[in-house]
Amino acid sequence: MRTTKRWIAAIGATVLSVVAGSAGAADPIKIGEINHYKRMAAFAEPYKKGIELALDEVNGAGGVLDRPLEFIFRDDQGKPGEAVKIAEELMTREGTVMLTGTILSNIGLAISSLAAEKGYVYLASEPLADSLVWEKGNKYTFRLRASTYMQAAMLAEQASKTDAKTFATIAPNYAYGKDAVAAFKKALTALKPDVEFVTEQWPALFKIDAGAEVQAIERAKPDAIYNVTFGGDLAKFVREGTTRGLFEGRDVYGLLTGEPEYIDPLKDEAPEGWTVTGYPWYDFEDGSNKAFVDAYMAEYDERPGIGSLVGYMTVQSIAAAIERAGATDADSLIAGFRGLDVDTPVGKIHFREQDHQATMGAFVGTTTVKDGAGIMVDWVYKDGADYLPSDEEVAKLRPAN
Amino acid sequence: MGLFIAQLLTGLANAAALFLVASGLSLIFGVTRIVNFAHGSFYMLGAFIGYSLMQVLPGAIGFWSSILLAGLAVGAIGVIVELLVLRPVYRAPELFQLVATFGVILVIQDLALMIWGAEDVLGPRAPGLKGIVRIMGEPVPQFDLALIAITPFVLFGLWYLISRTRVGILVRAATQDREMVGALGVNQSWLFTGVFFLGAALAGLGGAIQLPKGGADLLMDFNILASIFVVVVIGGMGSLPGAYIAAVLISVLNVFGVAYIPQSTLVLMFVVMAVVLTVRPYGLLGREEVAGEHGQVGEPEKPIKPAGNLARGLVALLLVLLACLPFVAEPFFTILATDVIVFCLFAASLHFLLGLGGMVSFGHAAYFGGGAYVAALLVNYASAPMELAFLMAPIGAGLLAVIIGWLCLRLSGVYFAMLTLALAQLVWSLVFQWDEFTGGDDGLVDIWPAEYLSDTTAYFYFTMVVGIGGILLLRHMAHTPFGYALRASRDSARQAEATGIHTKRIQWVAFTIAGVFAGLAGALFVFSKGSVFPVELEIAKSFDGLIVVFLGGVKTLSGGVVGAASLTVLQDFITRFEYWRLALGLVIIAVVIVAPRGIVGSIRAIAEQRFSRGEVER
Amino acid sequence: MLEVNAINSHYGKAHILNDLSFRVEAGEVVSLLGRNGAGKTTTVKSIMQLVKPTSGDVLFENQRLNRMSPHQVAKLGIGYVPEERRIFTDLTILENLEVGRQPARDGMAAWNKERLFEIFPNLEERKHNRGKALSGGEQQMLTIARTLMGNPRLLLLDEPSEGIAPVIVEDMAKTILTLKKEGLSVLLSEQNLHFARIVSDRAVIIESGEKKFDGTFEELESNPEIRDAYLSV
Amino acid sequence: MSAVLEVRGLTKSFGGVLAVSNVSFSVAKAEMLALIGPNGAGKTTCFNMLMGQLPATAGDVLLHGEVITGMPPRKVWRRGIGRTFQITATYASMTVVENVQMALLSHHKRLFDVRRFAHRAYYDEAMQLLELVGMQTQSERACAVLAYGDLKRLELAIALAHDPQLLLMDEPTAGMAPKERIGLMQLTADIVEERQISALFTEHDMDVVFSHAHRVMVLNRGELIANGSVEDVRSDAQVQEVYLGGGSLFNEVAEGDHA
Repeated sequence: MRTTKRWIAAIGATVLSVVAGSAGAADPIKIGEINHYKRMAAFAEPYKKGIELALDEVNGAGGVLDRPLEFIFRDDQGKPGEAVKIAEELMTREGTVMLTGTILSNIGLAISSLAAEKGYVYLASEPLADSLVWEKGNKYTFRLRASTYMQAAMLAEQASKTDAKTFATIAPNYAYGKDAVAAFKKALTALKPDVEFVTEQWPALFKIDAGAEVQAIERAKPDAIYNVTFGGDLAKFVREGTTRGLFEGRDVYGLLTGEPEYIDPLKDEAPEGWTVTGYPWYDFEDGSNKAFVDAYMAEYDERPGIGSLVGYMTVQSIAAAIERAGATDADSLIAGFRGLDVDTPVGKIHFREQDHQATMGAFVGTTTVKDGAGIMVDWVYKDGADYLPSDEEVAKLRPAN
Repeated sequence: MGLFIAQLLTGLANAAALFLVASGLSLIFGVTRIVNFAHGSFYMLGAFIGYSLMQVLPGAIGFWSSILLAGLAVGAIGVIVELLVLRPVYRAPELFQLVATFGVILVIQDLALMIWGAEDVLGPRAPGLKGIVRIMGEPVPQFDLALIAITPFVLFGLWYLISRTRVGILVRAATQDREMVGALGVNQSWLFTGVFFLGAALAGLGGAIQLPKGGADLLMDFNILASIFVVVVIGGMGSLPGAYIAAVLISVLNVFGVAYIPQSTLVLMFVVMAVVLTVRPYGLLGREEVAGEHGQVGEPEKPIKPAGNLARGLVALLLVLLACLPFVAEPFFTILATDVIVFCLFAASLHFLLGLGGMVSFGHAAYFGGGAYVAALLVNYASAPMELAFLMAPIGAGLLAVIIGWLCLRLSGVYFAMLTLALAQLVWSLVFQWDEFTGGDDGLVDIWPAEYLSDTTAYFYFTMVVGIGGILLLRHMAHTPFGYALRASRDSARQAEATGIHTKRIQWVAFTIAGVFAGLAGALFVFSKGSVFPVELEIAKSFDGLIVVFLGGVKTLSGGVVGAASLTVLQDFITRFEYWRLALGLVIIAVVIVAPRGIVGSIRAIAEQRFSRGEVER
Repeated sequence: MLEVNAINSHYGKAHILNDLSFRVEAGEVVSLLGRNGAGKTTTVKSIMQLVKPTSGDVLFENQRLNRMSPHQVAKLGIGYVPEERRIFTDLTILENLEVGRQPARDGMAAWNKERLFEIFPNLEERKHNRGKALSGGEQQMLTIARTLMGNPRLLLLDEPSEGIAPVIVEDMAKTILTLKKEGLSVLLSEQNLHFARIVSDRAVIIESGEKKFDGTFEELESNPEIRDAYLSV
Repeated sequence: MSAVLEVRGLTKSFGGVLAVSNVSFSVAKAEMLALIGPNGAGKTTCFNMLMGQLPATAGDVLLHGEVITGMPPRKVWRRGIGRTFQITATYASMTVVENVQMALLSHHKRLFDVRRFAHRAYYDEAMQLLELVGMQTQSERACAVLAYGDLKRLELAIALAHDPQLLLMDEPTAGMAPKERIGLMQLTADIVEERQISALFTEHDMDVVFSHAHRVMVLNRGELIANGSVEDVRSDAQVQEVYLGGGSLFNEVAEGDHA
């Protein structure tokens, strides 16, 4: 049988080819960073640049624990199974002390589960799934970014202030979309019990049939619309909706719609008057936000995305946690993260002990078009700490460790 | 009433791009018999090129000529692909070319990323057609009406070309017997190239013409793939009017689906396809496939014999060496080896179906993922112990295969393949969207093995025993009466039926066995990763399986395993580079061209030439 | 007109033709005889370049055909009528003929549908029917007519009488004789000795890919050893 | 002599066109019956209906008095009919002997066996059958590389594997050299005689038909136009007109040839 023979030979060849790749100079502290650099390049690239910017600053200031901080970037092809394999490789072969990364929630969840099983510390930087720190939360996993629930609750708060009674929702038909709608409904109903959801639209992710969706929403004649679509789906929805007059005289709430990654491609067709979460990088006048944007633009000569900010804050959080832990073993790192306060461009954030969620907030504002591009005006930064459920609720949601 | 008409018009407008792209795929398949996986990439290129052209060409004239030029440009790219990649492998076994087209997908993905960058682009709106028309009070975009008007002209033009012109007659003749067309003095290579040009151009046109309704992004190649396959199959492979009817049917039903059962998106299309194929197995306007009528069945497999003592000894020795791996290599290699074995078992189960059974399943991931999900669901909901969940996974996958096999086996050839794809997609979309039960895209996590297997090395040995045991069992089966009956049913169903062999039952059982072993691989997978997600049921996963089986050599016993091991190891290595998709795509294309019989098949051919003896594979 | 010079052909690993040489002169009808598996079809396909000879030359009007593709061979004026008929069953008779159409050649009256229908009146009656509706004999006629549309100077007929009713075989013989009168050269691969003798001037007998006899039928008659060894009745 | 096979009013229409029209005949024990007629007359369609490969539009087929119409081919086979095909059908990826072993495995109902190796099963029996048709020296060759005539002989061996009562042979000698034709038909005749089984065959070579058939039937445009002894059929005016032809071109040569 030739099968097995070849197979061994192939393995052997890789062994040889990769054995020659260890040993370093100043003994850096290595962090494993896993992301979908190809599959979601538009989001992962600004994120990576944010990380590199922060790394330069951290290492320029002498590193952490007097050692340089180093990130090892790996592409998981957007496959959770692959991400798990890479995570193992990073931890066992590359000598990384912890893991971070991912945009897609499902991969974040896969790594989180691995982290708990193997005792690796994982900082989920960008994935939004609520379950990451609640239903599926575990001792080893922390999350930086404001979750779906938090951002939806911010929009629900805005929506409750109007006299709109009937709502339509449109969200991609998968876990994130459903979470986002459920969170919005829950938060809004709590604030304003007499609202009615007259239709829920669930286009398939990245396969939206925008004309039909717009017709279906129009048919329900809602006072307001809650949008969770993003990317190409958002573009098509906005264009069809605008053409067919769907948004005329209606309040629209858009989750993540104001983030540069999503709104920039729309150019002058960006929706106007929507209440959205996003990142108004163009509008900071001073302070730490402005400093970050300036530094980023000086370094890369392009605008930062929300991913850039998250990447930057990821490094800040990790550096702070290691410094606070004083060591790089898992237990010390967990102690370092729990209750950690970090100074970031958006202000001080706090890694909660009860659910390992950071209190990074979000910018909420109104969209408009200026100079051929969609921007947010009248925005405010809402602190994430104000939009998290009570401790008792969290305790109920989160399994005991 | 007004709304009803408006919805109908929306459906008709949506059908336009779908029809253009699908008709190109249908045309290419009809003449060249190539299942062009890269067709979605042509569509994507059409959108990007159209977008770039519209940036420089002003006004209405510029807009429309950009669409036409995008079509021509993509047609030219199609010609390049045909000349460089496909022409060298036309003589390879049937369906082998799809591996090459898969390589093309990867290459185009990275090239598009290099040229147009990562950010989505929004297509410009059609000059002069930005507004709406009120039809019975309902707003209908002008551009929708333009699309509705244009499509029938394209359809008529294509129909005229195919049924009334000499070129069309030649194309249809070549669809049936291209060698004969060549022997009658027609340069069939150029006919193929021409058809590829036309097919790719239609895809490019489809990509460009939808720009005013959307834009261009790097995911649109895979996103349209399932839909156009569905359209082509529902319409009947090779039938242009069929593709039009199917595109309209799918699009219109989708519009009403959105309006009345909003949760149905994704699933609806596959349900329609399953229903149509159950009633009309060859699509609405397709005609029955007659096996071997295209004069390119490829040379038959070599007779097989069980391994001799020497070979068995070698295998045993290698297994011992493999068992030493945890002692000599870094822990990561144990993990990689576990992955390799799991994928090899998956590939071996597909090869059992595809190689021995001659049944090309485009949806084999359904059983791999199905098995993984059965185990994960049991652990998640019933807190089943790992042993029980592990046992139930192959059984569950087998049951799924029993059902899908029963539905699909009424068809054969490419229609069989397409129906397996559709039903696998149906399973995928159910898992993806029924998140209350399956966790949807967020998957099921924390599915870890029992305490005594939680160590990486322990799990590696477990995988070795179960995985390699499974592979050897499948291999053993090839040499038993059942394996022979399966090959007999593949080689000549006529003779088999006339000598008392219930071929469909044999194939059904084989389909189930393949499902069981894929499910077993899925079970090994889920406990090694601790989680399972719908991606394990996706088209891409099924394609991975097909690629390795063809790459390894479909007409050799060990092809599946060798292909799987090579690709897994290669991928692990190559994905460390930035433009790994480009590199991997080029490697795949190179292997396809250099080794058209697959890795094992080509090595064997070389060995045979050197030693020039032995009709028997050991 | 046609010169086959010491060609060797392989089919897969099997060595089918072994240093085979023979000629067909202008205006001549030559029968290639031999039992099944002797290499007749491979010879025809090797001339047509559907099978590539591994060595040796095939010359047509002093042009080397080796390395040409089949469509180039056809363009030079060799018409191929395959053994399994291989008509396009989904196309009508008229469309089948259209596939075969090639420009006229110098010095020969070009074939067109009207002329062909004179020779094959059955086909005209059913010209709008699809190929699959035809009987075996009609299909065979259509294959020949389709090839004639290419205005060949040399016709390669591979076992035209195979599986055809005797009454149709008679028609076929008449047709070939008519074509001969038109100035066509014909190479006929046959098993039906009766048929071959009526239509052809000369016989080439092959066995295991080697030539065993080349001469007139009278010579063959006077050489009973050869006849009995390779063809015997 | 009781009929082995009885066919009553067998009819097949394809979309309204009658391919086989009200055909009735019977096959006696140990009889060699030829079915001749022009291509497209319905011979193969007839065979396909007898064996169950095609459903009949009307009519019945009885084997030993039992109605077998509507049964799938594999069941017809189990009841004792073996067939060979006009276009040969063998298992190209197997060796010659394995082709016969396959039929034997089916006969002994061991198809779903996954315990033992197949290449040893019923080997001797298979070799005996190959010897019977003169193929024993080629037993280990891959079927794909066989010459056409050898494939025909192999098909015969396969068809004999389950000791059939009736052999259906669709153009058994097509593609064979004259000498081989005679040999194969003589072999068939011997088997028919020795095993006391029946054979129904179609054939275009009139030499073969006239020298081996006990009885001849002529099918034309789906209808049976003659059924009788070789001499009767040969001299039948209608048969001459639609099938055998006037022989104006051939006869003199053919006669001379036989002389």
